[in-house]
Amino acid sequence: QEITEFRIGLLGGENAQDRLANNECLRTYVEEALGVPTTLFAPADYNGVIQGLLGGNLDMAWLGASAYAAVYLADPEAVEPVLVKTNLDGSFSYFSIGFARADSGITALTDMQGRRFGFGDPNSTSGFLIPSVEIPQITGHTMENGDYFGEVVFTGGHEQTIIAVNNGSVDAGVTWADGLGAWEDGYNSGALRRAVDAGLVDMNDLVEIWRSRPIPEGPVVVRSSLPQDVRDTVTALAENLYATDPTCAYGVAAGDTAGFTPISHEAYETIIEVRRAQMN
Amino acid sequence: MLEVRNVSRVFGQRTAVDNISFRVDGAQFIGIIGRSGAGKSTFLRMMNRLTTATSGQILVDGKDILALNGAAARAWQSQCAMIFQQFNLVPRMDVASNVLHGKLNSRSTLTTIFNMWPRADILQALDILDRLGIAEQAPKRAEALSGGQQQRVAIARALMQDPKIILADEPIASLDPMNAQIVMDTLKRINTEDGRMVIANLHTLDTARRYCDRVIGLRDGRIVFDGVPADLTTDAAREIYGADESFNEDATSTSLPADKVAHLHVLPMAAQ
Amino acid sequence: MLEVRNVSRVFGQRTAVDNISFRVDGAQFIGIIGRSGAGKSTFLRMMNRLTTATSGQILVDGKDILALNGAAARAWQSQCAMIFQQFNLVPRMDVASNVLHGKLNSRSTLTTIFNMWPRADILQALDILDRLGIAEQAPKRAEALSGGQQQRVAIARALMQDPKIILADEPIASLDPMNAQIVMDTLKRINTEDGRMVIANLHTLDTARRYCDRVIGLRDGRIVFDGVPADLTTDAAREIYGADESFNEDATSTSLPADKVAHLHVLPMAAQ
Amino acid sequence: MTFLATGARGTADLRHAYLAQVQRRRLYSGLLTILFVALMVSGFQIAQARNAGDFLNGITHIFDFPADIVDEAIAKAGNLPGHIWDALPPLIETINIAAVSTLIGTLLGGLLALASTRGLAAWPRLIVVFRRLSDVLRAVPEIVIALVLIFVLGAGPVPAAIAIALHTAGATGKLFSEVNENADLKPVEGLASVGAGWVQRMMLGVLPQVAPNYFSYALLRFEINIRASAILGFVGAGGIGYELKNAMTFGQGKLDEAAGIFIVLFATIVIFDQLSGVIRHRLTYGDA
Amino acid sequence: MAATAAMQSDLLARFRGKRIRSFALPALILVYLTYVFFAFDLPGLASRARLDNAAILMSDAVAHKVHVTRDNRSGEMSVSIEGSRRMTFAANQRPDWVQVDGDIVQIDLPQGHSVTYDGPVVSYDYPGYGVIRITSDNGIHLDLPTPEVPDFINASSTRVAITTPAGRLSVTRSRTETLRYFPGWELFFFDLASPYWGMSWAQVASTVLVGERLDPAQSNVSLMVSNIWNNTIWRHGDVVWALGETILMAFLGTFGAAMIALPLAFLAAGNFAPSRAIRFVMRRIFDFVRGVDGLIFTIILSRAFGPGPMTGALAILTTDTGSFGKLFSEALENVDDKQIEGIRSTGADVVQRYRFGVIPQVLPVLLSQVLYMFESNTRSATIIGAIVGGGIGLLLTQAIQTTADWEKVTYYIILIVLMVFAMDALSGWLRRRLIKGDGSGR
Ligand SMILES: Nc1ncnc2c1ncn2[C@@H]1O[C@H](COP(=O)(O)OP(=O)(O)OP(=O)(O)O)[C@@H](O)[C@H]1O
Ligand SMILES: Nc1ncnc2c1ncn2[C@@H]1O[C@H](COP(=O)(O)OP(=O)(O)OP(=O)(O)O)[C@@H](O)[C@H]1O
Ligand SMILES: [Mg+2]
Ligand SMILES: [Mg+2]
Repeated sequence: QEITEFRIGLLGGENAQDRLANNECLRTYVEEALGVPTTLFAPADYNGVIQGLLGGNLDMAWLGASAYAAVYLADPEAVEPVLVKTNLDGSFSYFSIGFARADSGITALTDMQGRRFGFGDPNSTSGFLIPSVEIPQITGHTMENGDYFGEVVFTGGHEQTIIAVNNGSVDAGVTWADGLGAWEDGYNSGALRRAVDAGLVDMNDLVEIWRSRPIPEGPVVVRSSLPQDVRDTVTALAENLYATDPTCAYGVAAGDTAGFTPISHEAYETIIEVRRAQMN
Repeated sequence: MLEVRNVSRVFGQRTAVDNISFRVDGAQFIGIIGRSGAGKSTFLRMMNRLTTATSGQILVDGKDILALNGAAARAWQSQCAMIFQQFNLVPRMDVASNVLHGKLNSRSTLTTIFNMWPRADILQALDILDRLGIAEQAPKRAEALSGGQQQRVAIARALMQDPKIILADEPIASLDPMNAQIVMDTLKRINTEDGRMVIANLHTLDTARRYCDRVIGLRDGRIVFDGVPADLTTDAAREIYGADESFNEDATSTSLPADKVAHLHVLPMAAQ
Repeated sequence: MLEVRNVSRVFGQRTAVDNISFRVDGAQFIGIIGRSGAGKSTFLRMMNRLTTATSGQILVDGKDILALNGAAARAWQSQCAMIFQQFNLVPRMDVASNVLHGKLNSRSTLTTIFNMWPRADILQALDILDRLGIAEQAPKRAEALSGGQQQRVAIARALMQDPKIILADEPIASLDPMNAQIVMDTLKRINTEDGRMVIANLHTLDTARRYCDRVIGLRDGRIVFDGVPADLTTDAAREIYGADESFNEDATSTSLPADKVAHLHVLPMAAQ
Repeated sequence: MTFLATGARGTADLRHAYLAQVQRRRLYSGLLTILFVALMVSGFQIAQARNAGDFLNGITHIFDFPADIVDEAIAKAGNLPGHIWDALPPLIETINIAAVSTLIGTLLGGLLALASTRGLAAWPRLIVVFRRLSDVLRAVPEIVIALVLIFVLGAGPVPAAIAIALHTAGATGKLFSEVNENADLKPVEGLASVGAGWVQRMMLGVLPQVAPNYFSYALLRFEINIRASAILGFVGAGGIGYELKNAMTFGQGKLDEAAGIFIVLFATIVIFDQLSGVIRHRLTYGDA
Repeated sequence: MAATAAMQSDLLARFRGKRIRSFALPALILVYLTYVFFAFDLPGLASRARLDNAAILMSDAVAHKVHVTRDNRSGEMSVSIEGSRRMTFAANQRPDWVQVDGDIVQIDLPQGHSVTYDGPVVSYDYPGYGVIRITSDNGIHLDLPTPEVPDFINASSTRVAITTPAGRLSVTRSRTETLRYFPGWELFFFDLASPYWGMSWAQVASTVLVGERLDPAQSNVSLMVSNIWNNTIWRHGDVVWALGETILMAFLGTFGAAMIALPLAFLAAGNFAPSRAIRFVMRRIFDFVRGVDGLIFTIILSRAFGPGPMTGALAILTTDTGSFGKLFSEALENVDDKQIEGIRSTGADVVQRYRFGVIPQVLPVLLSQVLYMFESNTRSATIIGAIVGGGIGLLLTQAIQTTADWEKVTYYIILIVLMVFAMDALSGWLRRRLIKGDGSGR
């Protein structure tokens, strides 16, 4: 069995151009290793990558945990998780952070009764899936409009959530952060940090009101129907990337990383169950 | 009362009206005749300020109306009603509204565009229409009327303005002989009964002879004749129309007998 | 040569052509006359197979052309050219291309749809146009031509088909008298010079008298007259047109003298 | 044939000219065809090469996703009425976005058109400026304005309404000025002769003439704008497009919801399409 | 006077009616707008609207900022444009308004402002206000010349931010950062890695024309072109490709749809359809395809074809097949039967009849519809690209949504508007050329 091309899907979070630029080195390595033309695709949202994997039109992608669950639930045979990104401290988890404007007087979820709450993308783990399960456990109510929160909206993405909270379009929202470093910097990495660096928000104006339990980093997946040797080659390549080319690894992992380590489907079973519970 | 002093109008290379001057005292019925392109329309449009003059003065009761601007110019327009060959009514509006337009200048913009006409105005419009014999057309759309009726609506609009002077630019050129006569009779009645000056561009000599107190002949923008209709001999007409010997006054007559129309219509037959 | 046997055509309730039969030998010029709705067009269209007959036979050289189907029917159409009142050209295409359409049946579909006409065909089309006196129009669009020229293009297309029979459905009804004469003369010339049979629906008696060898009169789908033009008396005409005493042949004439047009145009004058 | 001999010589030039013309035309149309085919083929190949999925492979899976939706909608058919009911408030928002933007857009468009029609413009010198302005408003895709405004005003219907209104203003500005150009100026001159001001001339002399056409175009625009506002919902501008996107992107598990929303949206589009079609038909052919 | 009383009262009643009607429409509109005013929560929006965001957007669109950052833990210094790793000045490239002298960093800002990093002490010299001193040893300590904290300072125990017209300074335990603004788009032609960086245009021109080879492998011109094309910041090559992809989607979608719709339209046209049932079915199919928007097709098709321009093209193709089917069948219903009959009477077969009797009549109408649609589809392709992941639309929406790069947003918007203008002009030109000229009736 031969392949004629290799297609890598890139998830959102940065603008398309930067994503392509940051992963260009990976593309070159894969092309060299496999000897077939390799292309990067940067769909607009999580769903673009999910559909690409489900339709067999992407061969490899780095997914969020919830997005992996979506693919798995739709077609368990479609992809297989192979690697996960590890943080500098060796962990491979991050957090969903709930936050509000400091001058709003909101300091905890309990202050949010009757107010507007913002999720990010429906396929985001930290921007929707985990908070949608954990927050009701705290508030004791569902996330339906008017049940506890006055209104619950999807802003479309992490960046939009931060802007919406900062603007006051929503009273509080959730986004992701590694939870390392200091709040005033927007933590070491994550959507808040990027917003701070861009000069969009001043962390003095925001307060953290909630933090989830650790969320496993999403897996790097490869298409199951690829020939075994191809899968092995690209997996090994990604796994060793940090050792061979740290700069490239930084770009691919969108920040400082200790590299990628092997992982298997079992690590995501909880998330899959959580997602299954969200289906109506 | 009206004095025209050295008025000219130049369009690009062409001098449409060339330094004309005349004076009118009292409410006369003035006819202006001349070939197509002689400058008749241009002159009337300058009087009404639809076209700006290049130079000269038109004094009305001692005031130069060509020097007026903005609201003052519009106020002058309301005192000097204009009647057009093509009637220039608003075809989709009813007759009464068209007549009421004569009061546009003296009523505020806001009230007029919301149809807030004073009761007195509406009744006055109806009375004027009645005077011109078309009161029963008041609620109809203007476009539903015959040409002669439309021209009478235009006259009604002019009367609504209560003008000192009525300018009429070939008011009967689009009408059949019967309607032409009704319209000219109406204008004459207004002239004599109300004592309003009428200046009418006319296409045909016999109409001018029949209705006018005084006839001005234009040729290439200049006055080449100015006198009473009785002076309008065939020679004078030749001078005005610049025609050669073959000039035949009948060709411009409006009272065409049937056999003359025939000639005109048979002609195109020969063309392939 | 041509034999029409009991041909009928029924449209719903109405029998447009009612059991007609006649026989033509040799290349005659046949005129068919009759009132509007008499069934003239329907008959010609049946001959050309544009309309299917309800019953009957049309034998041409012994073969029933009404029984033909598919390619055979189309082959018959190409032998029996049709000329229409409204010319039925393709107005956006050039004249020569329109003439070439006469060869559509004998050339392959593929080459024709890409406009790949053989050189010989193009030259022949130009020759035919030349013969009809409009060769210099060849590169122009058909719509740019006058009506008379367009009808000659239609005749050229018919000649391109090299037909045995030319059917002409009121070929001059849309033309002015001068062009009408040119077109009829052309048809007559083709009839006599080339020896092709011409069957023409005609609107006016004088045209039928002048050009036809034989005239067939239809009324309500039936043949009520069949004879030489000389037999076409006023009484016979009354029979064909079903007119009462006031019938005046002139009213259908195409060669209007000037004084008649005049009546028509003077009439509206009286209306107000 | 008997007549072929005639007149062949005198027309030799004509023949050559015509044959040359035929040659030239064949050449041009051949070149044009080749160019077009080449563009299509190479365009397709480029698109194919830059696309993740392959055309031939994809065409066989074209109904996979619709089938998933239908399966899930059927499996949970009981939820459908609920989903449809839930979709009504956002639907009303979408229609409101379309209506407001059509209203404001056509009003602006009307003003732009008046300002850019010769013979009517209050400032004839600025005609070119206003024409260009309509062109620019027309050229900027709604999504651009909507996204920028969402950044400033926050997500919601207002950015969408403003974006669509601006685009509508540009589009109708052009259409309306074409209508204006065909308007009869005689009534306007008639009104000018009685001393009417510019507003009076426009409202009483021009508007009655152009109103039916304006209305017809505005309806067509409304039809288009319903779609546009649904689409802008996809990028966060509220309304039913936003709900549909959320359900669709969540995918399996909420596809029944997507189906319900889709049914509502589709029915709305078709109903307004037909309605405006009927009214426009009546305007153009009805009372003339 | 003489007009009868009946006429008078009738006319007066009419004018009353007209008056009510002329108020009714504006009143209705006003009522509706009031309803929408509250339905869209405009009062709330007014309070939420962040005009300072608009200000950031506007200034960022035409300006860029240079970050002078010190990592307070490692003591590492970096000077970079927009804080980006890819735009970090090498030590020898640093601008002269930043002076690093061991541990002391002196940063000059416009209007006489200046910032000094001196170990844990950071001082901001604000002429007319005084020197603000911030110590970040353990916790942040702020030392002001005035007792009150002025509103250009946003201070807490963990973070201090000073925002002045001259620049911005923020200090946390981990990081000290000064931002200085400059007009213009940074590194638009040459990025920091390019040998042409820092040259004036005159220098670039002279290098290209007479200079020695900067890169022995290629001429200076081709180096310049490739440096611009491969600019790692603006990525002009990618942007040109993206524009091309957008136009390609519109082109393939529009013309593909036209070619598919033409034969189908015959089935839906009353005068050509083989049967009423087929016509009805075709019409409903067209209505359905038209009603489902291109965007929804985009989502459906992205399962089958994955991300990329072909998926977008197919989505456009699908919707437009519906639109064209409807438009074309209407055009076909208006054809003049005389021409077809004329062709038919010569014995032409069905194909020839359509080719010469129908196509020349409808072609100009169809062509002008197709070209018009082509122009409007370049706009749609921008939006569809944003969803399907291709073309300039994706770049634009992502740049807006990640809110980092307003200068790029501006750049893309300008390109999109120019592209639509160009397509508008092209389609107009083609319409005039193909429809008015050319006597062949092709
Ligand atoms: N707006 C204009 N621009 C340029 N030339 C004009 C304009 N209006 C009139 N003219 C020219 O001025 C000359 C006088 O025109 P005018 O309409 O006054 O003649 P007239 O005597 O009313 O003729 P007619 O009997 O045809 O109405 C003509 O040569 C005409 O072409
Ligand atoms: N396609 C059709 N369907 C129904 N009725 C038809 C059709 N074609 C013709 N008829 C009817 O058949 C009758 C004969 O029509 P035909 O056109 O043959 O008359 P005609 O003699 O050519 O008249 P004209 O001088 O008006 O052309 C008329 O009553 C007409 O209404
Ligand atoms: Mg005149
Ligand atoms: Mg007939």
